[in-house]
Amino acid sequence: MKGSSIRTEKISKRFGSFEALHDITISINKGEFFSLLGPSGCGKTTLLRIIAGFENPTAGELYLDDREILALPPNKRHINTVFQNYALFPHLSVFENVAFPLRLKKTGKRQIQTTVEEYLDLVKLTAETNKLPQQLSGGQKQRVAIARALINQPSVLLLDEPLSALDAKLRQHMLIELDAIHDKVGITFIYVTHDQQEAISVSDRVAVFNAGKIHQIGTPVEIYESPADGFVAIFIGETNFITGTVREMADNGYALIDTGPIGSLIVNADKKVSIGDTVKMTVRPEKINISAEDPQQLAAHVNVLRGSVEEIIYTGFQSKYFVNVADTLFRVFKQHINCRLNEKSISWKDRAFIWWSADDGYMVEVVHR
Amino acid sequence: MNSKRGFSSVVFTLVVLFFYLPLVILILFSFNHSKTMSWGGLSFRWYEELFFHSRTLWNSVFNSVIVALSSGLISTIVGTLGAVGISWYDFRGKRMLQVAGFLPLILPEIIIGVSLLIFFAGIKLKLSLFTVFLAHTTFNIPFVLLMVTARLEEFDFSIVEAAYDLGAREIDALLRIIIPLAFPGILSGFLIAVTLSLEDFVITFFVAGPGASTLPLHVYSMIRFGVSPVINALSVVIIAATAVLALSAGNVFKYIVRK
Amino acid sequence: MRARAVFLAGMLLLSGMCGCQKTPSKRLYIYNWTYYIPDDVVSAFEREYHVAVVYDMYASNEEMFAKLKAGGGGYDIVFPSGDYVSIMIREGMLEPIDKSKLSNFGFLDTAVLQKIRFDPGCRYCVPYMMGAAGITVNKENVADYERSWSIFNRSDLRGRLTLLDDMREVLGAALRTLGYSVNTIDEGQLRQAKAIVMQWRKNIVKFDAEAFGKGFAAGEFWAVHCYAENVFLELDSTQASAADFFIPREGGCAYMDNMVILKGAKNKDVAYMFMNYILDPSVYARIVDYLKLPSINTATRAQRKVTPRYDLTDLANSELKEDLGEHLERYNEIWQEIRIGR
Amino acid sequence: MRRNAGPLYVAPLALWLCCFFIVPLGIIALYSFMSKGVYGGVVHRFSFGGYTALFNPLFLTVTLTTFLIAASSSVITVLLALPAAYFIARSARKNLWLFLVIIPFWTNFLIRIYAWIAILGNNGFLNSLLLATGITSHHLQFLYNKYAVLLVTVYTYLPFAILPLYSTIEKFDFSLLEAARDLGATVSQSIFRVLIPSIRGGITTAILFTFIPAFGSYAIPQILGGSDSLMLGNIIARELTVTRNWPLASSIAMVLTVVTTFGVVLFIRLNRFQTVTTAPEAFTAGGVDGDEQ
Repeated sequence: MKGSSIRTEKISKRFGSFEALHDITISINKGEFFSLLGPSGCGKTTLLRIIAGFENPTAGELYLDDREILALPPNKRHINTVFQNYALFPHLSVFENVAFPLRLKKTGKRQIQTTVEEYLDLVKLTAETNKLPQQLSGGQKQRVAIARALINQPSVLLLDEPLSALDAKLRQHMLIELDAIHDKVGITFIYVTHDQQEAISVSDRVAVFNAGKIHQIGTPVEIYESPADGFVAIFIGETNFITGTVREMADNGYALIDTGPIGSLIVNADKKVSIGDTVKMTVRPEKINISAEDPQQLAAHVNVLRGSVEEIIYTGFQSKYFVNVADTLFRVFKQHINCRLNEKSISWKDRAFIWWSADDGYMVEVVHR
Repeated sequence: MNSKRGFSSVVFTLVVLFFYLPLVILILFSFNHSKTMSWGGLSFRWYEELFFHSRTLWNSVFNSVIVALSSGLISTIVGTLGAVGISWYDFRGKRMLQVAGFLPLILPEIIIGVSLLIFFAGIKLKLSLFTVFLAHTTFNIPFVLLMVTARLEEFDFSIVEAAYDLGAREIDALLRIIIPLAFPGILSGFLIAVTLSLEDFVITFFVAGPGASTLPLHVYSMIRFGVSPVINALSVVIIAATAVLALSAGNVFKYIVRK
Repeated sequence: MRARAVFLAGMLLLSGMCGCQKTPSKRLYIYNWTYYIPDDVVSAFEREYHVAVVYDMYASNEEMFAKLKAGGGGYDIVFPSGDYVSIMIREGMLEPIDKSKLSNFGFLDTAVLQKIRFDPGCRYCVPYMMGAAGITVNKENVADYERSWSIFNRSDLRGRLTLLDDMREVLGAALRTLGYSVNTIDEGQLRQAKAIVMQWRKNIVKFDAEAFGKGFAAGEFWAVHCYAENVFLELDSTQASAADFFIPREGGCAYMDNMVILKGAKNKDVAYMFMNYILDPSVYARIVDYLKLPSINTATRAQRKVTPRYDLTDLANSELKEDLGEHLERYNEIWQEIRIGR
Repeated sequence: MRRNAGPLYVAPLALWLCCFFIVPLGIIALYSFMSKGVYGGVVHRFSFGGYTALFNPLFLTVTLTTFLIAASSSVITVLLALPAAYFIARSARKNLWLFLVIIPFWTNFLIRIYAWIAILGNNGFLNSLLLATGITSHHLQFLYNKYAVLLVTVYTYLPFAILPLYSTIEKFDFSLLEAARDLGATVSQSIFRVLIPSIRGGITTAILFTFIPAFGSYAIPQILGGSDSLMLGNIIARELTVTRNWPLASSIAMVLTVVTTFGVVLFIRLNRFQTVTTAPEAFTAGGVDGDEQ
């Protein structure tokens, strides 16, 4: 592994009375593709700037391979950054932009030539060598920024919302390439984004931020499938929330919740609860089934509800149903798969049944009695 | 829309005539043999006098050029560095500095002239070409500041951060990134400074010392006491020089406009 | 890039062109009234003594004094009128004159020297010229006129008259019209004088101590309160023959302008050389012939070729200005009121 | 962490401005409260003399004249500059026209004043023209009055009004005028209700660029003015260089400084108020609510 590990220890940052970061402790492994995910203004960029050396934290420590580096200026840390707006030098050609760090180090001419070519090749930009930044497309600028940040062979690469200026299609494409580059150079990537799709599709691990605090650190699967709290659940994709009181604890880790008009629901008791606690549970829309007829022959621990379809939105690869069950709106996503031929189609205002397995529901917040 | 274009083109034509009429008259009279403004036949005598018998005039041109170049240079350096600091950094008293840097632009220049004269008298600094240089640099700095700030504002500070990030020291960032980036602003600031300095009369009038007459001061004394229409010939030479410079420097101008 | 190179090359060429003049090692800084010494006299002095003369000009004693007081030092020789000589002596601005270095001092008319009350015995000054301001009239436009200050009362000449922008000269003219002394400090007399000037002010275009000559030459002004030489130097021969200069019969302020060496002057030796050169009868003759002014140099009177526009005898009714000390402030106030028109 | 290089960058600027701008202004402020010496200059004795003298009707008259000349010349200048700038901005050959406007102003300011003497003078171009065509039978006097001062002030500051107006008009989206016409506005309505409000900033700048220098004018009234066009600048210069009443010169300068600064601040405030009230609500919260994207 060429990369280094990064560890933050209780980093806090205040701007006047505003607390941008609160006691952030993260440990990022060597070579890891690590994402900082959160809405704008949550502090993730501030943390990145602290790691890069552009800001000083109010408190806390920062370790690069177990070495405290807060005192080092940005040019002395083996960390480079890909800026959100690329920050290409507009007066320098693509070649000179990439060669810039080498020129500072007074590297020999021949050496510069070969190294720059190598990195331009890595980002597939050999054809644009002599162009100026303003002659490039967004994606190409992005590649220059990456090549330039990599040419110093940093042990950590910071990427600050690198794809936010690109259109959706290009973003997908660049994401795949970023992943490929990460695999090729093998250093640690710290990736800041507000887009949960981006974060979960490329990262080894993700830290979800909000309002200067970390809500959850985990693999993409962990944060999607078992969000630590309501914020994470709702930030990582759409979801349904149902609140109720624990009525009884079932055997083998399930709980029965009384939700008032909706009725009793059974849910995976992944948090420690006892009878009488108020619980907020969540279930993702794509995990809910829907049909016009009462589903028969269901396995154990399945919740079945009955409601009326208020709205159907057709999005091509799936349809979104909004089902009203006792004045609570459920979102249900359904793929169009025509393998159940005899299934009756559902239309607007129809009565419908929705059901899901208790294992697909998670408790996100618990208020103990 | 059409009638508006018609009206505006008429006004514009009149404005251009208004601008050029005095210059045309000067050119005409510079070839007038007579000393007064009545026509006395074609003659080049005033040009002869200008080029061969006007030592003090050329001396003042020399003074003007020296002051313009030196104050242009110093104000460009001070103003550029200041603009970098003001646009991209935060520090105590920044607001105050911004105001102080802007104020000389809006104050009537006679105030600057008067205050500097009293100041120089107060610190017992003898008036000379040096005091003219100090005064010119003072009123030039805000213009350079303005031009360079405007240019820098087109860029994000992240460009400089990127330079630091890639291993640049402060001086590398300044020489390799900031100055090349701001160059169009710096150049136009310098050109404006030189032009203003060559042009200035009021402030120079107050702070010039013995033998420190600049071209505008000399022209002023020619208007007041001049015994010959050499001034006409001088005007034509200046107009011609300006036109030649302007045309040959067309690229520079375009470069500035484009920036 | 190319254009910028052209621009810079032009600049360099220009500075090179001016910079290559060879300058002699000795310098002399002179601050003098406008056109008070012909250029060729100065350049002859420069050639003869290998000196570079830096020559600046002023239009009034006040302007000169203010410039010196504001730090415009660095001059060696200045040409103040008598009243300013005494002010400058009092302010300690002058260097005593060592007459042993002025072999030509003896040519000065003793009758004139005796009139000097601002610096009896000429301890600090070397008299240069004596004369008075008067009126130049354009005879083509003004057919008949009295040789009197009353010409400024003529409303038919309204807009064609100028008075000097010099309070002592203008108030002096008014005071002499009333038969008072030009150095009066009597409030009543000054009020009467002010009333007269306010009357004149209605008819004049402006108070002008600078451009009246040019304006007269252009036909702009038909009768100007002036120093004769300033006007006539602007005129060509036909115009000059149509112009008439006179000192009004009532008299006015006479002046005695003097050469003085400023305290701390760096080029005293050259300054003495220059003053002595000016006092040389043949040189002085060239000056008074050029200016057409009366000579105060006895030896010159025989040598000069041009008759002056007026003689010292014409100054019989005129008085030399004296320093008024703190009473000058009253003149300033009155002058301010006149200038703004109240 | 990089240390803040800001103070380092601005140190020369701050030092220079402090030495040659702030301190001199401070000295003027100080002197305006002292008394005049017998032969001029200043003696260090506190006095309101400089200011009480200002309330003398004499100065009020001059201040009024100065204000009237400056205000009317800036109004005329802007009225001329608006259509001219509009023409340039709408023309296909902008650079040529701009160049044409700028070039005369690269010749010396005093020479341009002098040129006007050549035109307006007694034997000047205008008089010769009028006499030759028989419109008048004798020389008319155009110089040495406030109209001459006004004319040359307009001449001098016109480009300073055209350039800022040009740059704002050039940025104006002219389809807005069509939109206004489409919504039923007449040509003049669309210009006065859409174009003019949108280029307010340029108009403000143009007015400031002409009014301020005109208000502090010295050379133009000195050379072309008569006894009806004495301006504050001339009084200051006179008090400074002839009467040597430094406290008075200082107090006039202070008044000029305060009035100008106040005027500019007021103007900018008014203008900023306008831009704030018309600014769109730019702020929108991030989509955290899980609704359709």
